[in-house]
Amino acid sequence: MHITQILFWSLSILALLSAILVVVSKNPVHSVLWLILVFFAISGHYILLNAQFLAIVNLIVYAGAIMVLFLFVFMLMNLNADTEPQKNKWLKIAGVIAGGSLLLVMVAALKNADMKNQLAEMNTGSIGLIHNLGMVLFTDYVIPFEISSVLFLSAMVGVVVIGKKD
Amino acid sequence: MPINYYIFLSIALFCIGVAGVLTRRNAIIIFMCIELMLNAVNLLLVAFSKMHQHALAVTNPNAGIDGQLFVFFIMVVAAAEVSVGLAIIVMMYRNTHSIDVNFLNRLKH
Amino acid sequence: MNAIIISALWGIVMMFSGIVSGNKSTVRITAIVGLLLLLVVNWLDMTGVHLFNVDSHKMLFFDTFGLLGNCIAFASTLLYVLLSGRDIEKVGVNTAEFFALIFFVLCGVSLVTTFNTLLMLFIGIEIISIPLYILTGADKRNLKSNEASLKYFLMGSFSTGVMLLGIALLFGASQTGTFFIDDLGVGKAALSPLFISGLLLLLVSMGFKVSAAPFHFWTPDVYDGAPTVFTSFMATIVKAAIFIGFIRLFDEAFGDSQPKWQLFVAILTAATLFIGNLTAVFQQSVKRMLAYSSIAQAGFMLLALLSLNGIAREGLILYAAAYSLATIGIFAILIKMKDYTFEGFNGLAKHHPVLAATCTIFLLSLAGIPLTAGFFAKYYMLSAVIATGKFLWLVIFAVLCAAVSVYYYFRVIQAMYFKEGDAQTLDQGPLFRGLLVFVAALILLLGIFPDLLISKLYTMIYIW
Amino acid sequence: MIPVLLIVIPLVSGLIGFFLKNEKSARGWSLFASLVTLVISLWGLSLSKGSALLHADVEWLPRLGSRFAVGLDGMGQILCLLTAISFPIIFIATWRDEYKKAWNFYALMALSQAGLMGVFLAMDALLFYFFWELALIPVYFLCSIWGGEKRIQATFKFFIYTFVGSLLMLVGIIWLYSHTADHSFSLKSFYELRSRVGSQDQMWLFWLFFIAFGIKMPIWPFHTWQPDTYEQSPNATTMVLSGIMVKMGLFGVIRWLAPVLPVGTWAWGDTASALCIIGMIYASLVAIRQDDLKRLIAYSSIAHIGLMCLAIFATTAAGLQGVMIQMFNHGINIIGMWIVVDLIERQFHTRKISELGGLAQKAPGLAILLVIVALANVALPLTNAFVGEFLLFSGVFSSTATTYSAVFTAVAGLSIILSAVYTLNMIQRVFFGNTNALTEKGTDIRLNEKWVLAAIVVLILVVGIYPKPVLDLTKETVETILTKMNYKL
Amino acid sequence: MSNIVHLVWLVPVLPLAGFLINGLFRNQLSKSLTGLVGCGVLLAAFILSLLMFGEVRREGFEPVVVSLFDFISVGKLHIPFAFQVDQLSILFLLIITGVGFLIHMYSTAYMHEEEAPHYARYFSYLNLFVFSMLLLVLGANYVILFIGWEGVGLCSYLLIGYWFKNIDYGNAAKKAFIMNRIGDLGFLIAIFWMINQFGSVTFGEVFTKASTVPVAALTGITLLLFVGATGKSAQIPLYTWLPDAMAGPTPVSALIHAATMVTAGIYMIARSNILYSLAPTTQTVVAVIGLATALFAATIALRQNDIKKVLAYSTVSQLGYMFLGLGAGAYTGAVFHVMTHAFFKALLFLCAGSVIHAMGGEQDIRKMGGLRKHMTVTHLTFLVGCIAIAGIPPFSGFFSKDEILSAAYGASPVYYIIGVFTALLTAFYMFRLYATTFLGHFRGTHEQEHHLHESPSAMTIPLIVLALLAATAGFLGIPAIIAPHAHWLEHFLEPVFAGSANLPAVVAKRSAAEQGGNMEGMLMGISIAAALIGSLWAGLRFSRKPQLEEPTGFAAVLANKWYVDEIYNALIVKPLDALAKFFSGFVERSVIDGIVNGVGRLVQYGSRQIRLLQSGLVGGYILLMVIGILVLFLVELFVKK
Repeated sequence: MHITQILFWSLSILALLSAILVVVSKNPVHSVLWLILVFFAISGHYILLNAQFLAIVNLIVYAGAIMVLFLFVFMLMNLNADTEPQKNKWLKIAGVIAGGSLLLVMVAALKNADMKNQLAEMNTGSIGLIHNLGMVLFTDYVIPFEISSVLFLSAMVGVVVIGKKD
Repeated sequence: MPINYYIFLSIALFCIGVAGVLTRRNAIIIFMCIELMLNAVNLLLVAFSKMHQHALAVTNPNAGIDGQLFVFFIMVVAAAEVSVGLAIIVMMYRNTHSIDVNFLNRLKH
Repeated sequence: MNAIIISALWGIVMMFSGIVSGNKSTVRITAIVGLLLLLVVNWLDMTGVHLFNVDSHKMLFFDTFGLLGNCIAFASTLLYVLLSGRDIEKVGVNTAEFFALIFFVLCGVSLVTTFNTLLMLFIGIEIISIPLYILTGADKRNLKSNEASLKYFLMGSFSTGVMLLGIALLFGASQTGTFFIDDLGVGKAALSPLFISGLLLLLVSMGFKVSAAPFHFWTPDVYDGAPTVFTSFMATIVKAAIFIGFIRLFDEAFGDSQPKWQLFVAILTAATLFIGNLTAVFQQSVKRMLAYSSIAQAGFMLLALLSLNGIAREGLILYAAAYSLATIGIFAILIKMKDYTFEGFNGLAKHHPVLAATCTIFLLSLAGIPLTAGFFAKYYMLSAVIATGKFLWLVIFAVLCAAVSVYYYFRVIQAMYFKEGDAQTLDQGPLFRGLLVFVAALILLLGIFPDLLISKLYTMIYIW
Repeated sequence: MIPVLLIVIPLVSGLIGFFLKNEKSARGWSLFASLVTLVISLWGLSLSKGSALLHADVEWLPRLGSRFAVGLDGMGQILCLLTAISFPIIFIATWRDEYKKAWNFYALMALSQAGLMGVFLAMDALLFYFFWELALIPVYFLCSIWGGEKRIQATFKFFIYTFVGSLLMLVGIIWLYSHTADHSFSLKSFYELRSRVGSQDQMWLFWLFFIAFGIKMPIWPFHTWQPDTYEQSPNATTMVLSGIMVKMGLFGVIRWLAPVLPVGTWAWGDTASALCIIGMIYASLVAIRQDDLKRLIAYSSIAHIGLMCLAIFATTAAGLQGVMIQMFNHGINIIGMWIVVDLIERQFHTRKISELGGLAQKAPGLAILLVIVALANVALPLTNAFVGEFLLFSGVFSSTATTYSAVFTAVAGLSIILSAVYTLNMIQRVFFGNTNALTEKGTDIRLNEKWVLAAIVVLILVVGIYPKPVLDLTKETVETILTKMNYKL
Repeated sequence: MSNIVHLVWLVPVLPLAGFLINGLFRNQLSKSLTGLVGCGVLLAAFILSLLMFGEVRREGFEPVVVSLFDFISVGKLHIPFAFQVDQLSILFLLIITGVGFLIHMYSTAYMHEEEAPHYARYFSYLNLFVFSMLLLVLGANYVILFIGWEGVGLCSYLLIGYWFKNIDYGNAAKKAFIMNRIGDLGFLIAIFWMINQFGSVTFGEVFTKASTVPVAALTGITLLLFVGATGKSAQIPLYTWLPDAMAGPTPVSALIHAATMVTAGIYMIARSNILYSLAPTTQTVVAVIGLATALFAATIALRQNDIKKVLAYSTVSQLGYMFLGLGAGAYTGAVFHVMTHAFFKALLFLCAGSVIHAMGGEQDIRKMGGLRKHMTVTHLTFLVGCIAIAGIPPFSGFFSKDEILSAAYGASPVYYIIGVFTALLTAFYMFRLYATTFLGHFRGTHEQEHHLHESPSAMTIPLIVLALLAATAGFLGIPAIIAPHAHWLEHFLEPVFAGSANLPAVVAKRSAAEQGGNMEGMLMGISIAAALIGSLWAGLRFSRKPQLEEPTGFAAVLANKWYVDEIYNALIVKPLDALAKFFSGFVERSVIDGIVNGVGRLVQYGSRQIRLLQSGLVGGYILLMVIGILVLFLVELFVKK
């Protein structure tokens, strides 16, 4: 068993477990932390796939910025475990069943994809490197790049409109 | 690594996210679960990009790079969404002192 | 390209217009000017005059279908601002920002109507959605508004997730690892289960945006909870634009594999028509009834998606125009009503004959009675499906649903004309009434000579 | 030229009428306009069949292959004449009825006239559908605004009912259109369809159309909207509805169904005929039990329409000829009946037969005129209806389209007896016997009413004694329709 | 002089003019003027007919068809509005206009109490009736005949209901009209069948083509025609309206329900004699029905106490005789009996009228008696009438009835025996009537007796004229056995019935009858005997002790007309009414309309249920969305496309 495989499996299991814990843990702060763990696992996968840039960005943006934002909000509202009233359990069960069966169905739909031979090349290849990404981003992808500024702008305006007292 | 593994892994993550959305009532947790779903997708995209690169490396060195760039844009959008989303949740919290999605239930039928 | 850039820029202009002058009407005037400008530049685009020559690397593709969609979107926005501009000011203090957001939405609209890769579609839809979350919650003190925006946001981002998964799967399926919609389904790609799964997920998420059952649940609550002015905006311009994107996507990307997905669209259509019309019957508030009716109308527009042919494309443009005109008109009147329930309309004809008459025309158009644009809109949808030679059951079902729709549309007419009562309205100026009459006349004109709009389309669309 | 005028004059006069804001002038204006229309249609009659003035064909929707094509053939002539005659009669007869916001009332009446004219004149399927709806909308408003206390529900039921029908018809029209050789809605290309559309398709297409027309006529069991609507709507509108509007259904079958889908018509002929006959007997029996004059006449009308529809499916010259003339006669007669009802209601404020009686002593003039109209209603010889029903029945009897022609004739014939029963009952209980407290202070009718009724009576007798001109008018149409109907795949 | 025949259209037009004048100016005209117009037009018509008769009676006269205009012409079918003048129609013309004139004249006096407008209404109706009756007999094709046919029905409706304030009269009128309608339906269908068979309804064409069509069709057509006849001429099963029709003024009963209208059926069948002779089955049916009616009505007449009712039933019975004659092929005899019957029955009714007039509206014979002292003319003329109808030679009734009976014997002895028995009954009840009314002593109230008087001359003159006719008309048809070739009528009508007379079957039958020629004397004797027995027995018995007590047992059954009306009520009217009630009450409201409204309610109910999906909970919404996705995927996985 090759080292990368070991890493792959361990990371996958880590990701899944902590993802489940995100969902089940009573205390919201805990689930934030579990989520961060998920992000780390995923970043690990990125590194395995030799997509260093994304791995870093993932950590900075998600684990760093976004999750901190979440935590701030929690602090702001100082919510603790028992603030969330329990959803009636039938709906809970229904949710779990729905999610599970969704998984089942999609797996069923995708299992017979003839991709046995298709490999995701591990820890080689250069496309994940910031240099290539930058080249493409600022040539072919310049339009979406610029346009997404509009997105941010609108988000900003929106947050201002909503957030500011009047 | 066979691509199927990644596919199933990310679908599994995605579905966990979905289950979370369905089972929790805390708006922020729900939102986090959605983020989880997005990350699952990101992982899948990266995996696919690598798969394409592997397949087409000979003809085009940059094959599959679009996938990773897409992930980049998803992160961008996610960030924007988070800011707006949290703003909305905070606004609601201001008015109701609750972030229970079922707390506000005036609009129905 | 013109439209995208100008709308983005003008959004910024609007932001600053608020700071430059506190006077709200100047803000509104600026917006109107901007919209006129948009219309002009978009028209220039159509006639081949590009103010900015930017190489979009095939990420955007400007065909007449999309640009015409823009035209309709901008024109109806203009009408919308003219009719309900003052009411936007009433919503909150940040008028300028609201207008700015509207312009950003228009930017997103012009992306969605002209995208050529899934990336652009995704960004466009997000640019449309995020401001809408805000506008829905614009009435900050109003809990209904809060609730609506929260629901809208959560479900919207959920559907975004679904959409992204779909895109990812499509990317995986594609042979060359691309997001360009016209290379997606080529070769073996179309056979892969990844492809069809991705397609389904895209169908779901787009269906969510156009509120197709069973992904419509956000619509009634959001339309009901949002400030009425913005409901009007969402229900008309945005919906129509996304529909154009919807058609574009399925036509370009999945046109060849139509037999694979036609059945699903048929199911969605039937469900949408059924739920939309049936649920609208029992509503007590006109606003909520209109929300459901917009679902029902979406069901009719889905018929165009079902049968992707020339008739469908023309029809969709006509439908978008007819539907937007009528709905904007009705909402403009609804905003002026003190009481949104059906009883609130009792005896409107006696006190405000003009409002009642125009409202009647709008309703008739929505119901698809001849002599109104709505008739030809529906006519096109039906004939598009019939031309495919399949799904006749769906056509019959659709007309039966249309008959049901008459039930709830005419409840308003009955209230206005046949019931006794004194309908309370806010004051409306002669200009407002004049505009209403103008819109009504427009609807009638399209209803008698749809060729004015269509024959142009015809020539254009078949070049494309 | 003339067809256009026939549509435009009522249309414009109606639109103007909305702004006349004064009862008297509105009434006068609409009467004047309707008289002008009458003159025009008479002019049309005077022209020879080939005349270019009788047709108009203008570019309308080139993209859809639909043109504004209108024309006066024999059937169009007779029905337009009926429409043109009826409206002045109605206006004069109801001259003294009071309406709030009368100008709107008269304007809407004029609009409905325009719609009816259009239906009878349209030579293009889409145009036909347009006018079909256009005729419906004004009537809907007329009934719902000026009708009786249960007007809203009754009229709404009527509207939805007919709307469903017309939507089905629309589907049918579009389907046929998409199968025309030249993608056109014109009557001509529709008539060429009968060879292009397979018998299987014709089978189901038939019902799309027949339900629409059957609801309009109405044919049993689609009839339940009718009595309620007649009962609830203002008398003037009831006259339009029953006198002219029901003819739209028959007209539709003759022009747009039977010749276009001959095979389907042939195949379903017996079923449809059975429905018609059930309807005749059923309606006649129900009519016997009615106490409200309006409902009684409504049901009798159902019976008569059933007979006409039956004769269409007989596909015989006599039968069709009979339908043509009978459409005209039935219109005239039933309007006469309504006028009488209107007079009674205006005097005694009731339509209950049980509350009336002995009017013959108080209003001999009215009694005599009513008796004549009623006799026409039971198709007594030398009244117009006799000619019609004679032809209808002989057509049905000699039909080769069905194997049961004799049975049909015999069973349908029973309605002749039943019609005598309820009509005589009505006459006797309303006009004969002794007066009661209510009718004690009755007076005879005024001059204008007397003259209107007299005019109707004269029409009845003239057509009844010398029907030749009317028959000749529709001869050609009948032959052409018949040849198309007898087409076999 | 042949142009006079071409003026035939004047004959109906005159009464029509009278109708219009009296009808339109009923409020302006004075009574005397009205009467003058009313009678004048008829007199003119009568004279005209006489002139034409003079033309027609000449040897070798060919029927003249005067076509006025094209009534209906569709495709191959042409129905001209045409009149036909031949021996048969001229004969009826004379009867109608002649008797009609007398009765009009009588009416001027009889209806004198009415005030002017109603008086005018009465005469206008009467004229209208004569007009339609003339159409009926003059029509050159079945459609014109039918027009008259329904026309007379209408007039009888109007005249029976003349006193419209009285609901019962109205009901009687309605009954008459509807029963006629039933018959008319048969007639109509027969016409359609003819159109189908012959492609024409003109007498000439139909009769010439008759022998070419299959017998079955002919039988059908003739039977249907006969159904029409049973309605109009009050035969079983449609006779019940006639007795009720006595509600109308007595002259009306005399004119319509005795002399003219009710004989329309006989005219029609005589007119289409060829068709009938070609359809032996139908002939049998006609004969049997006629005979049955004759006997049946006679039995009822035995126990009636209303003077007009007795006459009414005797009319029904006599009509039965005529149909028997037609059925036996004795068309001449039937027509002959129509004529004589027209005279004596009109006479009897008018006498009855004058009696009622004198008794101040009293019609029950038990309250009369001994009137002979008070009203001589009436008494004598009535007696003449009775003798005539009883069939006692040499009065007219004897000859016509005897001719029918001998023909009946030719057809089948059974007919003859029953016929004679009926003749006996006829004589019996007529003389019962006569005796109870005129003989014995008066049984009415005192002031009635004081009020008794002979009627004015305007009424007595017609009586006398008719009496003379009734007494002498018989000599137009003296049987061959008495004086060969003296049968003027047979000779006169020969051309009309030539067609059927020369049919092989008929010829054979006649020759057979010739064999039994010697029988004829005996038959005549028997019938005379029967008549004498009946009349004398009744006369002697009831002149001494009239039948005043309420009938019991079988007599009660007779008095109640065999309860036929009740049976009809129970079998037809009630069920129909119940059915109508069921339809209008239940089916219409609950079933059909119920379904229509049910759909509406279903939609509303569905709406109320479906909107519950909109729970307002985001979780629920997303759950449903996920389920939607699941469904799509499942379809993708499991539905094979």
